[in-house]
Amino acid sequence: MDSSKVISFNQHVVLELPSGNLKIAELRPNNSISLGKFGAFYINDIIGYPLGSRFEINYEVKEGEEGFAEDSKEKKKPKHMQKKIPIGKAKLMIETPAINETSDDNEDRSDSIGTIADELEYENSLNNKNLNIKGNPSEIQELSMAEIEEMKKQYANTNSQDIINKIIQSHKEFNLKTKYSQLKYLNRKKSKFSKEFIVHKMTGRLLLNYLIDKGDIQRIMDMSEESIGMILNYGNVKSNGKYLVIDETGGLLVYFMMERMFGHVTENDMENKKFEGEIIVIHENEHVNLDLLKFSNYSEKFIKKHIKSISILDFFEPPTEEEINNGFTKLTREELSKLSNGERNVYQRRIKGYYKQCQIVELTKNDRKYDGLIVASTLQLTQLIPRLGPKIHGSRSIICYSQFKEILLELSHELYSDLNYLAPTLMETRCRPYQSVRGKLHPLMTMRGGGGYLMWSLKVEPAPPIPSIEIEPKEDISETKNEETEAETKKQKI
Amino acid sequence: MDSSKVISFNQHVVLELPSGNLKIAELRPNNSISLGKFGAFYINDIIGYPLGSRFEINYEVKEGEEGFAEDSKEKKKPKHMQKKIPIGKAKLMIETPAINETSDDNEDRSDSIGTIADELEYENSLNNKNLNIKGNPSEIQELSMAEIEEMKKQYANTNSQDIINKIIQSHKEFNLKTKYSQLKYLNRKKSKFSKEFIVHKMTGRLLLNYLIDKGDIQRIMDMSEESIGMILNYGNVKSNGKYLVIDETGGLLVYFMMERMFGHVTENDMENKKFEGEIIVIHENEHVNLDLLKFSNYSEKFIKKHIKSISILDFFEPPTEEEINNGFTKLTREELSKLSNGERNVYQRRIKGYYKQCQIVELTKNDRKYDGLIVASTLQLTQLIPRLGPKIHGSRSIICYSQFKEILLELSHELYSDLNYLAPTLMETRCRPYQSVRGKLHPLMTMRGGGGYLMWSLKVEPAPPIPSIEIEPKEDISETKNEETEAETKKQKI
Amino acid sequence: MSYFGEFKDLIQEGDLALVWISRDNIKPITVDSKEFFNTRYGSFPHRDMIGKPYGSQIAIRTKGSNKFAFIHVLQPTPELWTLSLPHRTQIVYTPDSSYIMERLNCGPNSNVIEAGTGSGSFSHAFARNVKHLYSFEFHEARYNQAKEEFEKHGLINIENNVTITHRDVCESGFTIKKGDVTSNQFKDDEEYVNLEANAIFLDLPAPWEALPHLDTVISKDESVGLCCFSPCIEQVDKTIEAMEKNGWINIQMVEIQSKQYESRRQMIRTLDDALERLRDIKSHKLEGVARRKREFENMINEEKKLDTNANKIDKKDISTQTEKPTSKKAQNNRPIIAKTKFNPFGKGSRVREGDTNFQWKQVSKVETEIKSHTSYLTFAFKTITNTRDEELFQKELEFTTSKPSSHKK
Amino acid sequence: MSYFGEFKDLIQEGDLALVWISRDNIKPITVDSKEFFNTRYGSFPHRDMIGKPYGSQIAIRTKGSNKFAFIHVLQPTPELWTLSLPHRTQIVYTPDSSYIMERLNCGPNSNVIEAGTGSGSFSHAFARNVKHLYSFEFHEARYNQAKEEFEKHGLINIENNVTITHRDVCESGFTIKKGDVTSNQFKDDEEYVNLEANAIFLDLPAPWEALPHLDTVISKDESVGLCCFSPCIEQVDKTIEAMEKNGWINIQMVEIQSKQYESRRQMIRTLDDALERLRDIKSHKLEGVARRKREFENMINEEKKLDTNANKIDKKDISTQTEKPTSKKAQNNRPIIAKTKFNPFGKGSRVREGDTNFQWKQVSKVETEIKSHTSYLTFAFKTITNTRDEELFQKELEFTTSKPSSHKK
Repeated sequence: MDSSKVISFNQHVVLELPSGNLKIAELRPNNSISLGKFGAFYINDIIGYPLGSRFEINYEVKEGEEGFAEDSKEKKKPKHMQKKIPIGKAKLMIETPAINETSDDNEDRSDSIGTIADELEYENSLNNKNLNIKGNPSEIQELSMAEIEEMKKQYANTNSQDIINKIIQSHKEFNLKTKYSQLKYLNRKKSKFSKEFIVHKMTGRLLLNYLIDKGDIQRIMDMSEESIGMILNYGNVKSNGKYLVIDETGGLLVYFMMERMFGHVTENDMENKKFEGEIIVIHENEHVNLDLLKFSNYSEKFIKKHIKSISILDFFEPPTEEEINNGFTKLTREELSKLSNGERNVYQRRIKGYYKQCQIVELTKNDRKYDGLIVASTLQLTQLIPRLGPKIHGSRSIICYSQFKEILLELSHELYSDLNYLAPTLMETRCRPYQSVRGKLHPLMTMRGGGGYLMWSLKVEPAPPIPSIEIEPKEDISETKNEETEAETKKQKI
Repeated sequence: MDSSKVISFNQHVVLELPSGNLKIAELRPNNSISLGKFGAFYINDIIGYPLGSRFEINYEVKEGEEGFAEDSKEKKKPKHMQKKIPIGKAKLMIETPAINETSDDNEDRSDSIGTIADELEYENSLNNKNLNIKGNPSEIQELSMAEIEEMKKQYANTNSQDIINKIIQSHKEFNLKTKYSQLKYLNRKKSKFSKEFIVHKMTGRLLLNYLIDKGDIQRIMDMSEESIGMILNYGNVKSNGKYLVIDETGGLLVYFMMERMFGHVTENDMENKKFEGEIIVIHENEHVNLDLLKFSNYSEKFIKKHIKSISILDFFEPPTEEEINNGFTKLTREELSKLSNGERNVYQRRIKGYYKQCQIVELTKNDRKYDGLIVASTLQLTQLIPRLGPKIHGSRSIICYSQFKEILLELSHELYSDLNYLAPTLMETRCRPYQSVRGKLHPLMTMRGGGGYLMWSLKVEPAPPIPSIEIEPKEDISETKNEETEAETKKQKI
Repeated sequence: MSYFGEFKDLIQEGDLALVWISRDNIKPITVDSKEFFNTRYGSFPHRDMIGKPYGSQIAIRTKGSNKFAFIHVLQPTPELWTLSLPHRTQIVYTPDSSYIMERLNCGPNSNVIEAGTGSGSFSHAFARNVKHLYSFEFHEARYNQAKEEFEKHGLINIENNVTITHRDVCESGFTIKKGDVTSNQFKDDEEYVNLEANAIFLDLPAPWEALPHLDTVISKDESVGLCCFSPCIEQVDKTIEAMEKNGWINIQMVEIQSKQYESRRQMIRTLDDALERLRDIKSHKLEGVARRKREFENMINEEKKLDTNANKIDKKDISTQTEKPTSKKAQNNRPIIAKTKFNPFGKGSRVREGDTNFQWKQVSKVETEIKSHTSYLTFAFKTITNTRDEELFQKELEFTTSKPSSHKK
Repeated sequence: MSYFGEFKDLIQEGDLALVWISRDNIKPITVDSKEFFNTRYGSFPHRDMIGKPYGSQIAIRTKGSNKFAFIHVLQPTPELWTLSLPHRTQIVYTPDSSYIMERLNCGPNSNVIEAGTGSGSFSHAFARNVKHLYSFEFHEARYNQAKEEFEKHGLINIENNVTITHRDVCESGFTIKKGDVTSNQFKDDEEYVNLEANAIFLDLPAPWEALPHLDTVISKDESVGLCCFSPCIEQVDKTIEAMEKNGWINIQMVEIQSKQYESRRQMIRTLDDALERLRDIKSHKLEGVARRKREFENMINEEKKLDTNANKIDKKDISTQTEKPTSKKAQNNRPIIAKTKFNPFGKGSRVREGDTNFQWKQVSKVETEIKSHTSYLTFAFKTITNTRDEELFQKELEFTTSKPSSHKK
């Protein structure tokens, strides 16, 4: 099976729940996955279908065949108190394109257009004119919350359409809504009772959305997908590059880079394909934090081969080869064999340290220049970037991400007065999603505000100082950046 | 005639030319106005029609009745070299809603939708597939530029539709264009040869657009109409307010305020209506610059009554009443009669100065507080606003405009740490115009980038210091801004 | 004057005031010396407010503790009123309403039609600035609610420049007649209201149904502005179609996109400090490593002493002579590394933004959730009259030319 | 490797390079030691570039003067190439193209269809990152131009991951057969190309006409992504209709709005300085006024000496005793006021932004003209296969469970 295309064992996938929430799961054979209130299913049922397929959990199983899954939310409770989720059979659904899911709930005022909703057969009104506006929703909804909760408890054995029908019957004013309002209402209810889920391929985009869902947006520096897309393109990220990277997003940025550079890599690929690219991650703490790579489908071996990490201290003040060799003695096979297990562990750690040190020397060699500098860091960039710049080859991209424009503004002023950097450019990009329903097209009423800013520049090599004759470059040759024109260049045309 | 509704004598109006450019004119009786290459017309012809009417200049006049107007662009040339513009008869056009004018020229790729253009009877193609893309436009357009220039010279006696027809006949590939392209092409050509113009009522909006057209955007601090709208509303500008204003736009902001406060004021109104509002303009130079008010239709008398100006020096360090009285001696009628003309002029200047000084004393009296502070200034706001604040009454608005967000960010930090200001809020508003043509709806491809930023806050009176007991406000009462919570308040929830 | 119209200095009994608890929590009160304003931090007696200037901060001791709570008492404005409305209400927010008012040139000469009234937020802004506002609401409950509110706020009864009418304008147009459900007080001989509207704002699901009714109520002899407020693009399309059909010109649709920014600070963390911190950690670690290494090598050496092959290792011992091994089983005896001292960024502790022990850079952050779309605004203009009164023109011409100069200058 | 594919260190003979003159002026050259790159400031010999590292700044003495002119020689990237294109060309700019590539998850596993090729700007970005790009262009002249360019850039012949075909895809679909006008080199036994596309980008006026042709060329056993690029909203509507009809799901339309900012400085002008400046002006003026006043009063006094009524004025004279009137006709003898000295903001002279004699605050300014709209992007996805190979599944299950653990941990 091609794990880049079909749902495969031991793969990380992203599950999209009826609520729209995302969940990351590893598909271990013969195991089950619980989706909490939406039910649970056996992993084996979904293997082999294309990634991106939609399934419904079906509880019409024969007696004696039911299983129960543990709900991760219940784990903190004592064992006997934990609610077990019954496991149903996951059945592939053939998609019938229904109403789009990217709608929001905030525009009753547009209710009387109604060009959709042919599938609805409930009575409806042309507009919401007679809807009770003052009333508490619970007054209109005749089913009490308790009753609905009761239904929910039983839902494992109930068809979700039944519940929805029941709710509609008990909604006093349902028939007063417009068709579109009805459809919306149904979709909302459906998302609460449906047992459908989608199995998505793990991608950077979904990992990002998963983190946003979880409220981890600060952890990833408020980065948006569109900003990352710009980083990858302006950073000229491609499969054969060697990039210097600072990634304070816990590996999100590195993961996006890996997707772009290597795509989906199977075990087979690793043996048969040639992968050249390298990402050298510089970090300001003792240890690099690329935690999010644990969700990736890259093997540890592959990651180790292509992602190398080095602390800023080691990067700027690397040990000499001599120091390293002085600090470590390789034992002979004979010596090794005499060590106790404990001693051998100690030695293993030390030899690992030694190789790490050698790698540092290799990565920081004076003549080693990188194919791009990609920085998402909260360190002061005006000091950081000019110190990293000399490690970047001429004509290669420097791209810095920051949550705040002011940080990059300062940086662009700094780089503008430095002849080693060409045309620092401050950029912002925002993706504005639409409610993409025919007849009801409009931008979503609300969206996430952040997404960050970018500074892009090119590393260049200034011309050598010019022999002792009078220098007076014309002002209108832009970008010449000579001392004489300093005042002029400060007014930056970007 | 109601000069707020119909085109009236001695009124300033804004003329919209076929090119879309704007021109401000004063309608003096029996005079003519030249629109340069678009022709010239007699003012009397347009008087009495509703403001907003469209006219066409008609040159089919009887022999001997032609006149000629001077072209303002030609004024620098010696008299005998000046090209005179023949004056035609301006005739009201009854509007037939044609293709909208707010389109741009940059989307051939959408050419094959074509749901409009029923009025076009030229042959056309479904898409622009066979259009020569490499070719120079002049190769396709068979008429040479010289020929077109020649036609233009003669145009005064030619019907503009004739010219356009001629151009179409000579456009080799016109029939290969889609209907929509054809229509666009015609509109473009029409705007060059048409002799139509619209007479608009003078409004702040048009004055602003006129200045933008002229490239005077820096003079008005890059302000946009939508930012000004926010200033007026958040500034709570209404007819009975007394506002403290700094206006570095040369009077544009004050003019907008006057429109909002007073509307259109006729001589009649001044006698019969009560106008209370006042705008006190503080300026940093010796003399106030409200030059743009010269285009307004407010009389000098009215302006003098409602707009008062005072320099920052006089505002912050006003003379005492004693100083003023000491500095000036009123002459008796008898003494006056003995003065020579020259002496009387000197005395008149001095008495004017004296009243000005008295006004300063009046405007800066300690107990005089204003109903709002509206500032569009490039002075450092962090120093300026806290010094002006004490002159503003509690619960009244402070609204500052700046071309740059960073300036207002600094200010909002400053005000946030000052208990006299509530909830400083940093805002941006942008109007995004659409090509508003049915079947071809989309935002304009390009628009002006600027428009500025706003900081809004309310002047408040902090509670008096609390008696000597322990003060420890809860962190979650936001906006309390006590010293104890300073660190907390610095993280501003805006 | 209404509570919105007049600039009041002092808080007085009977005033409508707004209490500012926080940005998201603004509440209207009617000042009553016997009343209290209750919050979860305690009760603020109205009598503490009375007589103080508007804008005053009021402090009380919080319930059951010696802490203090604060509110501000503000005079209502249309913008503050809009902020005080619950978010689920259909509100025309200030960036839209202020642009519409500006573009329709609203001022003391404006007679405005607004349909529908909705939450009434925009009505307040219109009422502040225009000659007369005619507001129409087709939903009966909303009509009653808005009418009551306008009366309470003094817009109908005191300022007297607002009329609200219960009406489906799409069906029945805009003419207000005797007998209609309206706030208008007809005089005895008055049969209908002469609107003479010159600015129209339609916030309706199907404005194209209302458009044909406008001609009879708009001002005849001037240019009249119209703005339709529609969330969906398909509505815009239908609106433009109807505008063209009904003779409206200069049609342009725009969107207003506004943002608010938070004023924030980001800690300035220099590379030099970060490096120094790592050096500090390293030196502490090296101590430990050196110790472990000595232990390990001593252990090896001990075993090697039994061996003949000792030379090779000796040279490594130079750097590790000073300390004695503390234990033979080094791997079980990892020395405790002393806490590092250099901590320029306050790692490990929760540093509050702006903490003066650190350096900060002022930054702005767009609000977490932005209103990315409110509605599309479609503007159009119309002039019904297209003739001039030649007699009046001649009179005017004679009058003007007979005067030595105009009233201007 | 192509000139875009390889990271080159040194500028070499025959290279395709980009010469950066200014942000708006970037020109491609083929390095040829006998050639010169001509600008209005002078000619830069290619031989000055050869052997230098990419990114080098090259200086020449300008024509007829002792001044210098500079250019930078850069290695082409798709983004720089896009910047170098004339603006009138139909270009998919990087904010759009980078988002589309990201959202369609473009990488070494991607087989991409692009229709039409247009200026080829997006093709270069695709070619950099994907397994294979199949580009279709219906306009013959553009096809030839693009093909030539792709060959020159090494995308077709060296990298060999781009195929361009002259085709109206709306009419004839996407299958590339022997005999078609295409850059594809068919092998002897090859009749048609198996596209197996899993990412599709349609920049066509009527994408709905092309949609039905996709099923036969897209990858069957995986989820395939599609993006349609349309300037008008009505096209989006028709596109969504066609997508739904053709079984595409998860339809979402988005807009990309991007901005560039200029880094600028605004002078810090304090109120205190402004006040001091006015005080300075005032004191100069007062000198003049005092002088004029003395003159005037002396004049009056002279006349008053002839009068009896002198008392009233005497007391005013205290402050004006020191100087003598210089002339009787004061009004004709206005003293010349000395130029003021305190000029903290450089008024009257042209101060260059950033002039170190003044203080400045860093500010950002959005570009004067922004690209407020490029096109709407409508995304959709489709999976054709909806079964699994049960046999393969069983084999996989056995294989996986027989292994002690997977390749991952």
